[in-house]
Amino acid sequence: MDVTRRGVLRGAGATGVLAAALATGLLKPERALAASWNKAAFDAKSALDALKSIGAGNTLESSEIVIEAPQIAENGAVVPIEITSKVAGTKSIAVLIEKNPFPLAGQFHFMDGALPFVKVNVKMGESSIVRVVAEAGGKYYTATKEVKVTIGGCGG
Amino acid sequence: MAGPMKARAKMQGSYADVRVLMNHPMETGQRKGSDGKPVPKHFIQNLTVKLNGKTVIEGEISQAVSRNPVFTFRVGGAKAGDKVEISWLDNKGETNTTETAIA
Amino acid sequence: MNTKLIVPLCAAAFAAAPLAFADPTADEVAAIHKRDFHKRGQAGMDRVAQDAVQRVCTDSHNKPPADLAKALEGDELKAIPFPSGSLIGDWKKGERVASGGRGMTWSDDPKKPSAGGCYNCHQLSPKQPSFGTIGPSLTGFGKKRGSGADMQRYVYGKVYNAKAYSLCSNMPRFGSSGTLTEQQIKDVTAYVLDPSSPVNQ
Amino acid sequence: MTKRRFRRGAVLAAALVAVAAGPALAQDEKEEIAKYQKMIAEGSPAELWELQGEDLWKKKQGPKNASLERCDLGMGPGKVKGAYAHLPRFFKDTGRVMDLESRILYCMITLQGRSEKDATKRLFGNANQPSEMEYLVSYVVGQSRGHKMAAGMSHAKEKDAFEMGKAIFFYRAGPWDFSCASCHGEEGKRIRMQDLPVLSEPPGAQKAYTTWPAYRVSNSQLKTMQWRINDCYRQMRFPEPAFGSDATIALTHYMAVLAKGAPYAGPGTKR
Repeated sequence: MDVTRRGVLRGAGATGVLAAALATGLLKPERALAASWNKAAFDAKSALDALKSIGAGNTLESSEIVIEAPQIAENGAVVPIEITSKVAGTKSIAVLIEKNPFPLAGQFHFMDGALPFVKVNVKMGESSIVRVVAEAGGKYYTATKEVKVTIGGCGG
Repeated sequence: MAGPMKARAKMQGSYADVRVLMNHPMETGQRKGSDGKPVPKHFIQNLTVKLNGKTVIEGEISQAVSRNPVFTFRVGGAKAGDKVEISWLDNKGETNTTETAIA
Repeated sequence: MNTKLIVPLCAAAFAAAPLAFADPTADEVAAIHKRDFHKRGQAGMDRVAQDAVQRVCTDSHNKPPADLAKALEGDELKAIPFPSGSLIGDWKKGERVASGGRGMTWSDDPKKPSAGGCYNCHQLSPKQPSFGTIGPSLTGFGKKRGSGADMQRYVYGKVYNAKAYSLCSNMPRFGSSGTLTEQQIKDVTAYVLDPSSPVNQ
Repeated sequence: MTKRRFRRGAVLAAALVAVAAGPALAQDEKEEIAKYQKMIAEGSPAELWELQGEDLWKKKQGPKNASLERCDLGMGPGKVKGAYAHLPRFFKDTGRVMDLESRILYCMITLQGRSEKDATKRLFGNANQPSEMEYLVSYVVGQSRGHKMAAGMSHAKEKDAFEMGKAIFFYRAGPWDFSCASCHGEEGKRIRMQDLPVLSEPPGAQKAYTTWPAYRVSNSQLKTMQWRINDCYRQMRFPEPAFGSDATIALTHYMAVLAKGAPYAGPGTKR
C-alpha cells in the first residue's frame, strides 16, 4: 500500500490491522497512538495554544473557507457544522470551538482526491466562535462563525 | 464492544458523498453517571476513510464531537461500485470498521 | 384478514362525516386518570383529582360562564395572603427564579427550592433570546406601568394565583400550589417592576 | 417536511383564527432555528437504532427461544411493513386497542414466553443503559416510512379510545393546572425557543405524529411515543402514567387518528 507514514500508523491503528502489526513487532502501541493523535493540541486550553500545537501559530484570514452552521443552536450537545475549503491545495482542516474547555474539536487530513470538506456534529458548552483553520502550501488560513447556544424548553 | 456502524456512499457528480454513522458514547469525562461518580473519558480519537484500500482521509477528533458521531466527507476520483471503508479507534483502544460500495 | 378490508372502508366514511361518537362522562375521564396513573416521587395521586377551577375550565373548554368565573375568581383572590408593606424583593434573585425551570416534577427533589419557569412562556429581559410565547411579553412591564403599590399588588397576586384574575388562564398558581415562597414571589415582582431590573432596561 | 394540502374543516378554520398574540420571532431567527433542525435531521444517527432494532427483532430470546418475527402487529403474523401506520388499533386477541409498544410487550410475553417483569425491565433507555424497547420500536416504525397514517377507527373500542384520548388531552389537573392543551392547544406558540405543534388539529398532529418516535439529541437516544407522553406528564407535574395503559394508548390514538393521511416520516430527529 502506497501511503504516507502517518497513513500507515493511523490506518493500521484504526482498522485493527494494528494487532497484526504489533504481533509482528512492527510497532509499539504507544508509538502508534502517540503518532496518530496530537495530544498537545487537544489538551490545549486556549485556541491559540491549540493552533500553535498544530503548527498554525500564524494564520491568514480567508473568505475561501465556508462555514455552514446555524447561528442559533437549540441544544449545545449537537451543533452541526459543515466546512468547505476553497483554498487551492488544502491538505487539512481543523475545527476549534473557542469557548470550549479544550477548544480543538478535530483536524482532518485530506489526500489522494479527497475534497477538503467535512460535516460533523460538535458539542458546545456555551455560545462561542467556531474557528476553522485550513492548511495549504505550508500556510494556514482561517475563518470564523459565531454560534449561539440557547436554553432549552421546560427548564432544560 | 462496539455498537453498530453504518456508512453510505453515493456519487454526486464528480465526487462521492460519504456519510458515516457511529455508535459511541463520546464521554467527555465531565458527566456524572447514575452513581454520582464522573464517567471516565471515552471517545473516538482517530478515523480513517479508505477508497479501494487507499487512505484518503484521516481525522483526529476530541471528546467535543457529539455522542453517536455522524460525519459526511467528499471523495473525488471515485466511481460507482468503488469500495469505501471507514474505521475508528478510540482512547481505550477499541475499534470498529464498516464498508460500503459507492452507489 | 378482514381487518385489512374494514379499515379503508371506514376510513373513507370517517373522512366524509364529522366526528360524533359518545363522549366519555367527566366521571369516566376522572376514573381513567385515577386508574392509569400512579404516585412517583413527590407527585402523588391527589394531583390528578381536579379542584373546582380545573373542573370548570376543563368542562367549559376554558370558556366558563361569566358569572361563575367571576364568583370563582373572587374566591381565589380572597385566598391570596398579601404580605404587608413593600412587595418588591431582590430582582437579581427574581431573575434566577424566572430563568430556572426545576421543581414540582416527580424527578425533582422536593427539599430544594422550585423555580418559576417564567421564560418558558414570557419574554422578559430583552437580552435573553430564549423565551416562550404562551404568555404575553413582559419586557418593559415596570417601565410602562410604574411600580407603585397597586402595581406591586397586581404582579404579586398574579404570580401567586393567576386564576384570581382570569379563571382559566394557562398560568400556574405559583403561590397557591406551594411552588414558590412569599420571598420568591416578591423577588419575581421586583424582576418585573424594579426600574433597575434588566426587564425595564 | 412533507408539503401536503390539508383538508380544510370548520375546526381547522377556527384554529387559524386564533393567531399568535405573543411577540413574533425575528424572521431570520426563525430561519436559523429551522436551519438547525434541518441540519440535525441530516446528521442524525437514528438509522443505527433501526439496524440494532432489526437484529433484536430477529434474535431468538426468552424461554421459548423465539424471535419476534411472527409478531402480529395488526396486519397478520410476520407483517411489519406498513404496520405502524395502522396503529393504534383494536386487537381481537386481547380485546383492547393497543399501540406499538404495548403490542411489542404482548409479543415478547406470548411468543418469547418472557415474564412481564422481564419484558418491561427497561422500557426507557438512557445514556448508560439502552432500552430493547426503543431499538425494537425504531425498527418497526422505520418499516412504515412513506406509508400514510391510518390508525384504526372502525371498531367501537377504537372510537371510544379516540373520544377518551380527546378528553384526556383537555383534562386540566396537577399543581400547575396543566392539560396537554395548555402547551399544544394554540397556534404559533412556543416554550423557550421550541415551537409547539397544536396536536388537537390535523396539521399539527400530522407534523408531530409522523416524526415521532425520534432520536432526541438531549437524550442521545431514540425515544418512543410512550416516552414522549410520559415525559410530558412529568413536566406537567402529574403523577406518572403507566406504560401501555389505556390512558396513554387513548391519547396516542387520538393524535394518530388526527394525523390520518400524512405519510409517516420517522424515526425523526429532535433537539
